[in-house]
Amino acid sequence: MTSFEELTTQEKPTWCPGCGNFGILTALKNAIVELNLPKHEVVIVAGIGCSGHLPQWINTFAFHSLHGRALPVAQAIKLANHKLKVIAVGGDGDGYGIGTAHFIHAMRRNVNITYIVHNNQIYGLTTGQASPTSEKGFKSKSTPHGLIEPPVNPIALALASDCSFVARGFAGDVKHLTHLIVQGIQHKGFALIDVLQPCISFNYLNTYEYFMKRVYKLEEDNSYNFTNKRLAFEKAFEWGEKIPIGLFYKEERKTYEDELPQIAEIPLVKQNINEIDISSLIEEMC
Amino acid sequence: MTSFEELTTQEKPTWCPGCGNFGILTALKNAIVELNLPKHEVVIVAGIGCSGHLPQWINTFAFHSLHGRALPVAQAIKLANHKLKVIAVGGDGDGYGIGTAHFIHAMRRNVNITYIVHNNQIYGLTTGQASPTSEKGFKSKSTPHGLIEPPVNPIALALASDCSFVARGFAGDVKHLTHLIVQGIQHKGFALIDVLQPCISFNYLNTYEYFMKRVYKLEEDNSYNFTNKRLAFEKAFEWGEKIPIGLFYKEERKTYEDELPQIAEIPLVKQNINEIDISSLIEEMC
Amino acid sequence: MTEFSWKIGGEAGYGIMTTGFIFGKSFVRAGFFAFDINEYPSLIRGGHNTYTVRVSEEPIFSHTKNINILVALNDFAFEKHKNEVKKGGFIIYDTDTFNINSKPKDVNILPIPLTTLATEKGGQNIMRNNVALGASFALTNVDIKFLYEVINDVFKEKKGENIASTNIEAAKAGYEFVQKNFSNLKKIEFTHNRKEKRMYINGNEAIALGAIKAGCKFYAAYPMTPASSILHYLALKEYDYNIIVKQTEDEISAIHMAIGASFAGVRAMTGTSGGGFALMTEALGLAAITETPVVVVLAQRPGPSTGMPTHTEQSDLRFVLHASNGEFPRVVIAPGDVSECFYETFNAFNIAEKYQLPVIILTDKFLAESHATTDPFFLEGLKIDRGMMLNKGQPEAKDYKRYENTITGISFRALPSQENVIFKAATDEHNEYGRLEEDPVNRILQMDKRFRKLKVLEGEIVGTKFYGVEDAEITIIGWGSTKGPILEALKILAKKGMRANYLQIVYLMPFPTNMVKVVLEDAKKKILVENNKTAQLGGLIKEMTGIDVDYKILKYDGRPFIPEEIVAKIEEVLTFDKF
Amino acid sequence: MTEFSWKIGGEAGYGIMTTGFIFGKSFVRAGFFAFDINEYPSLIRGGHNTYTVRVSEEPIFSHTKNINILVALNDFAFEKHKNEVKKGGFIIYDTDTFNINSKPKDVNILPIPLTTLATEKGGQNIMRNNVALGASFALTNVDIKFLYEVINDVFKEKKGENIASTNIEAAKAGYEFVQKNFSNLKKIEFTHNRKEKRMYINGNEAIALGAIKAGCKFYAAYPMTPASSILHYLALKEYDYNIIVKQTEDEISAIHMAIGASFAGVRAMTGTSGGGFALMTEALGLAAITETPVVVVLAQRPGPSTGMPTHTEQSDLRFVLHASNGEFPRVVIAPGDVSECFYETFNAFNIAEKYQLPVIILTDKFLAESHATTDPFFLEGLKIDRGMMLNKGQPEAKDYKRYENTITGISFRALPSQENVIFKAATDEHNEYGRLEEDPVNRILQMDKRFRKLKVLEGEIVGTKFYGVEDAEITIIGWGSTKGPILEALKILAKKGMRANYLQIVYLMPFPTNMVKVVLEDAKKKILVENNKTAQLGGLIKEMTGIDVDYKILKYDGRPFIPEEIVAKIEEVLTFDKF
Ligand SMILES: Cc1ncc(C[n+]2csc(CCOP(=O)(O)OP(=O)(O)O)c2C)c(N)n1
Ligand SMILES: Cc1ncc(C[n+]2csc(CCOP(=O)(O)OP(=O)(O)O)c2C)c(N)n1
Ligand code: SF4
Ligand code: SF4
Ligand SMILES: [Mg+2]
Ligand SMILES: [Mg+2]
Repeated sequence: MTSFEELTTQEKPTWCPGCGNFGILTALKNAIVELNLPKHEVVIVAGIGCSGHLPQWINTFAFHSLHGRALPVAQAIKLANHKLKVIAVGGDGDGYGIGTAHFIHAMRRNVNITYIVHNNQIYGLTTGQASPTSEKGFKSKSTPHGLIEPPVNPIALALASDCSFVARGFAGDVKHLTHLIVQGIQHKGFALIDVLQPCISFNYLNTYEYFMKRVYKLEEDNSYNFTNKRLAFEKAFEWGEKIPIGLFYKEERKTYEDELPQIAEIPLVKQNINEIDISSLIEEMC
Repeated sequence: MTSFEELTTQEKPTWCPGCGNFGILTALKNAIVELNLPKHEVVIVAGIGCSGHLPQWINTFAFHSLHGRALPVAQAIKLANHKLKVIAVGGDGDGYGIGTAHFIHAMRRNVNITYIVHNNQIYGLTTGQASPTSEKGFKSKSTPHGLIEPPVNPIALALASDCSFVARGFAGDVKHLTHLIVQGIQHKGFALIDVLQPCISFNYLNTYEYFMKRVYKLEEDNSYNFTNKRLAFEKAFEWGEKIPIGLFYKEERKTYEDELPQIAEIPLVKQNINEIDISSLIEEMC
Repeated sequence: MTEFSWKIGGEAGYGIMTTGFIFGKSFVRAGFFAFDINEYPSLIRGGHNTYTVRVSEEPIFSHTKNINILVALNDFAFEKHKNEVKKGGFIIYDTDTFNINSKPKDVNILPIPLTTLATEKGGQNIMRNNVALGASFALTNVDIKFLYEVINDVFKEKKGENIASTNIEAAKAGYEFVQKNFSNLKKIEFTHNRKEKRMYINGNEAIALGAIKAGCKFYAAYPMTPASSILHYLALKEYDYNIIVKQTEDEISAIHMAIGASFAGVRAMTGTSGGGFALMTEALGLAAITETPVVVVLAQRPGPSTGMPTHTEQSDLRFVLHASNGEFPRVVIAPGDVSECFYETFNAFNIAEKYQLPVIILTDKFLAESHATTDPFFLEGLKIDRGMMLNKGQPEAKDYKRYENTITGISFRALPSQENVIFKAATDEHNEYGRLEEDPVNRILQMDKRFRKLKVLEGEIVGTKFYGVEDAEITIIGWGSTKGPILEALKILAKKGMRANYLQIVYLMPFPTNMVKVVLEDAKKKILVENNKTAQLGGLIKEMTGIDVDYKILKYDGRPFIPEEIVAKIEEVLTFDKF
Repeated sequence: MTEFSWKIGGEAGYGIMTTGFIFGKSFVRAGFFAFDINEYPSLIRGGHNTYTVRVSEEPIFSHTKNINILVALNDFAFEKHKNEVKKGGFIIYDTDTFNINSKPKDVNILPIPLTTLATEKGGQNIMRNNVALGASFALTNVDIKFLYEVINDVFKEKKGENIASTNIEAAKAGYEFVQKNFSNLKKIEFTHNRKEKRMYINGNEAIALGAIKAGCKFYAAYPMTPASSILHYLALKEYDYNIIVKQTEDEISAIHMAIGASFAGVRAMTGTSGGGFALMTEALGLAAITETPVVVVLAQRPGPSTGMPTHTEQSDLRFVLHASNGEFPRVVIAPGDVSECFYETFNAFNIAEKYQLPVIILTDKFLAESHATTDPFFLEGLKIDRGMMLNKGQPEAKDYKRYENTITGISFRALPSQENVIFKAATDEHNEYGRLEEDPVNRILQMDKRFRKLKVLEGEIVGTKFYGVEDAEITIIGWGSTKGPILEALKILAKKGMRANYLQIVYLMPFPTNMVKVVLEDAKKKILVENNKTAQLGGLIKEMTGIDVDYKILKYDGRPFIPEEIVAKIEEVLTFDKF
């Protein structure tokens, strides 16, 4: 049985006390415990940002990649050894800004990984510039006169990109978030979990209080049906007095790995590479 | 009066005879003529691909940029001199593949430019690899065993990204396409015109015949309303026996330039840069 | 000559940066010279931060080894830095936060309830930093009013009058506490006080000012330490100076936007650090082949990869010299101090437009973030030169060739919206009109044309600076931010009776081969100083001149050189040499 | 020794590439040696394409200046190439397409209704190429059956038996037409016919084969000329060899995928050209600091920027040596011919894993796309060496240090899913466990550890090859694809009685400084041959050894060297030298 304690590192997180990232870390650990995943079979791939520091403080394998590049690394790890549980984490700048292309294409590709975005609507680690999810008018170091463009909508983008599991959590509700991550990991395919994550140092708008007042759970809305993409798309634009969290959309479709006869029997990493016979290829060239 | 002839270059296009790009070039020239835009006030910015060769054969200013990078260049040209008409052109690989991040963020930014994507569902210039819009199962040089992932959906992505003008044309219907381009240029904001463009050399699936049989015009469907985003989203997924072309969605919102007091009076390029007085900044530093 | 160094240390996220800056600036206001250096980890809160300010009656160019006053905001800071304090120096610590067990010898300990003093008069905990400032000031004979003035300037703007005055109150409390309780301590006495107005500015601010003065109207960037504060500064001034400042989705977009704006006729710049520059490399070639001017600032930090994001290094020299596929002319300028940051940025825009090529300004975290004291920038000589802009009808517009093959390699530049000069800016090889052309003869013609520009430029610039005595035993060679520590090292060496001089290489491309040759061929002992592991300038000198330096002093631990360290290495080298 | 060169020219998009390949391969089947080179613009149809095949009884290493047989499919081809045909040579042209007005002297003109002959028997227009093949074959005494065999191989697989036999019919028609109508022409006579089995393969295919043999299980790439055919070839074989071949959204993703797969324990590669490599530069540093093996193929083309996408150049050498921010060890290998492409790719994977670092294979369009004749690759000696893979319990797994500071700099590598060895691969500077660490002492330790690997590697490789006589008047120095033309130039020089030799530099990093020094210090006249403008290898040699070459033969018009051109330049140089 995997325990919470064995996932906990000696080093303590260096995030600002009160940062929403703590909630995400706890939820992720909870989920791994709940699913009883052996810790050496979990790989966490991170981008760069405050969010990217997460894998340092959870006792699993980790690849800390470049800013915006967690997804290509994570997908390839999964393809190379699909017995692993691969979880990518990153920030909103990381995933929805510099990493946009990887984000969109990973979703349609449907490699079976889980992607947790620490969406604090700010660039945390670089000390407070606007992010792709910062709200219009938001004042920051890089937008002292107010941000001009409206934010990206990750949920809508996911729906437009054939993402097979689309959810939003809130770092202030660890229990609910844990459950979402559990479902995300269990889901066969690419699972996006966008997490509303208060940054107490640089985002004075989207605070705990801000979200406490607004979030409500989709699963508590009986009229909601997470298999209806059109409905999900409509919900994706709900952001104001009320902000939905929970599972927006889910569908079952083949994963990318499912369509690779190359690894139908043996994971790539287990295949013997000694003495590969290329004589027929040489023959073809003669 | 701008005439079709004065837009025509001495050099003839080197596209494969019969290529859908001819239709797009003609429609673009038609549109410029119809709008009577002085040719020296038009700048066409291209990416790299067969599509990217377009500006060579139309007598306007042009910046032939890098693969996937037409949009950042085009947006900046517009910001630097917003009196110009700026039109970006590129391929599906260019815009929806390597250029995805620019595509998504340009749309929400809403700089007043027109973006025409020559969507031939193939990498033309590199002689026939799968593109982000190639259909699932598509066989190409890079996917001899069939493409695994489903295509990106540019229309849905545009709707998810607050694009203020979202349309699809068909290179085989020049008149209709001309009208779309006219509307796109007239639109105040970012206008996406995705163009179904048969590639006769490498895409044997999505041919003229393929589209002739399938396309129908949204404007001929009385029940369709291009101000309804949800409806548009639904239409965006219609791709099979019937394929809609025309205006999917349009909304009026402020352009990025509208919110820049810096250029409210004089375009950036016209501002005098001699003798800029920085003494107060120096003072602040003392 | 009176001088001293002051260091404050504590946890990240508690305003140490502002506090340190205020301390330095107050002394500059008082007519002295200050230089500061900060050190912080890549974390927002927690972790250990320090800010060191050196103050002097005479011009100074860098920090130095030891400190005279330490302000320890926590236990860790006390333990870590207590031995750096010189004999007779002072340690101020917050008795509200921790107790000390042992103390270094010959140092004056000032236990002060910083937090209590800060909060007593209604201030917040964080204002204890101001108490410390006041207390520190009390250890000098400099008028405390300068401190109040600067505190007021800094806080009034950002947080309003009230906060400003509470902060001043806190400083006052610290000042008075020391006056009252430690009146017997021997203060640091300054003898004169010139009162000339001087700037206290860091490299990034100087670059931003240089860009504004040069008429930069478009700045696109993606945040990256240590370049981000250029973005912040310009964004703050965007309305005052009509600059469009755009934070983009990534660095690829940033440089392409700068290129686009420039193509449209606007002076444009982008800025980043090494990782972001990596993403810009492809576009450098685009600027080069389309002959679009663009200025790129690269503020270096230790690599490889994410490396040590908040530290310093000079390890991207070769990278910028060769970044991007293919061969094309570029200019690489490495300012060595804040005023060079200003003037060379101004020059960079002129060069970029006159020669229609990319210009890279190479700095590093040490230069970008350290404030130095300098005379107000002299603006008289600064003339905008936009190069060969095509005015209507000249040349015969009917046959306008954007990439005309001229003797200088420079062709007339037209802008969109100009009539009768429609052209294509092409990323592919092209003919003189900008039309795609793969013919071998045309290829050579256009390649040679582009490279000729660099030759012409070479004649126009002075790529090196020379400091120190002519007939020296030792010649130090360096580039970029090592300038400050080297100049300080020269002072120490002179005091020790050693004859030394210093060749600063400011333009790395085009490389000032002749000047370097002339100086180094005559030099007795050539000592290279670089903040990297592989002696990149050393390799470049060898490549360009065939000359080997005699010794290499290299540092690649993420920290800048300290003058005494350079001196010690030189002495080591000379001693070793005697055997 | 009998040899000849054959060239076919016509519009792009009409199968010239396949035709040329078939021609060469047929002669290889017949036991001869062939070498080919193609030239085409960056267009799909239209524009002018040529394909030149040189055939010989003896081993040959490149194309040569003149041609013996020209097949002109259109007017343009005729006019452009007619004067390249040697005295006594042949020109075949399609009388269905154009008429000729003037003809070169001393050349046999064969007007043939290629299109008619192709279509007569129910073939399509495009099959006239096969008619031309048959006709060309008829000008030699080689058995036409080899042609039929190869046509069959090529078309049967791709288009089915029917198409194959119609193509053969067309060839036959051409063959018979010449037999009948031009029986009086003196044929090209081969005297022997060894019949050894040899490969006809280009650089990209050789790299793909090397990778497959090395156990590469993951190839991620974004299409880019001239690297794309590696992607195509591997994709075709992905099921046969259980390789995951992934076309990605861009090059950034491609290299990160390769790194990810490798981290998980699978041998992985990516491939691109200069522009795509520019986008990969940031990730090189990531591979380096996380010590993840990765192999990157860069097939060069002329830059800057998009440049001339379908042509050749050697202008990215310095770029790959210094790409990415910061300093880290990397290996750069430049194979010079197809067999080196194969063996060095195999080596690249071993080196990448043994030393846990990025390895770059640097080729160019000329090498990537030209087929050469070579003995079947010898597979016996090829042993997979995965380096210090951690097997359970070794070292004491309880305290596993992924980045342990060892004497060699190489640390044991564990893979995800291994128990008790959980570690963090970190892009920031880190300690031996992979935890973020900014301490200066640790920094130096890890930097030195990483660089030590390169020192160890240096002892293991032989970075140069040496050809020609020992005691030569002339020493030619080159790298990469110039090898073929230089080897041919050596032959010509020898015939002319000149004593020349050739130093090929195969490993550019670590640079074989000692070997280069030894050879060049003794060399009488050092002549550098590079397919670029700025003599990048020349600069590198100067930097590493201090040695200046005596002459530089540089070519940067997008075309590879022709042996005769090198010889002519050398003669020029020697003549000039006498004065
Ligand atoms: C290529 C590159 N550009 C810029 C940076 C600097 N950088 C580090 S983290 C970051 C953004 C942080 O914001 P986000 O991704 O939202 O993460 P957060 O810190 O908010 O968790 C940036 C721009 C970088 N490391 N690499
Ligand atoms: C960075 C980079 N990668 C790859 C290429 C090679 N390349 C040129 S065009 C192209 C794709 C062409 O496809 P698309 O964008 O759909 O345009 P099309 O030719 O179909 O119009 C590619 C991959 C390049 N020029 N630059
Ligand atoms: S800066 Fe914000 S996101 Fe980063 S650790 Fe602090 S509170 Fe969290
Ligand atoms: S390859 Fe396709 S897209 Fe390109 S010019 Fe030919 S038909 Fe058009
Ligand atoms: Mg964030
Ligand atoms: Mg396409």
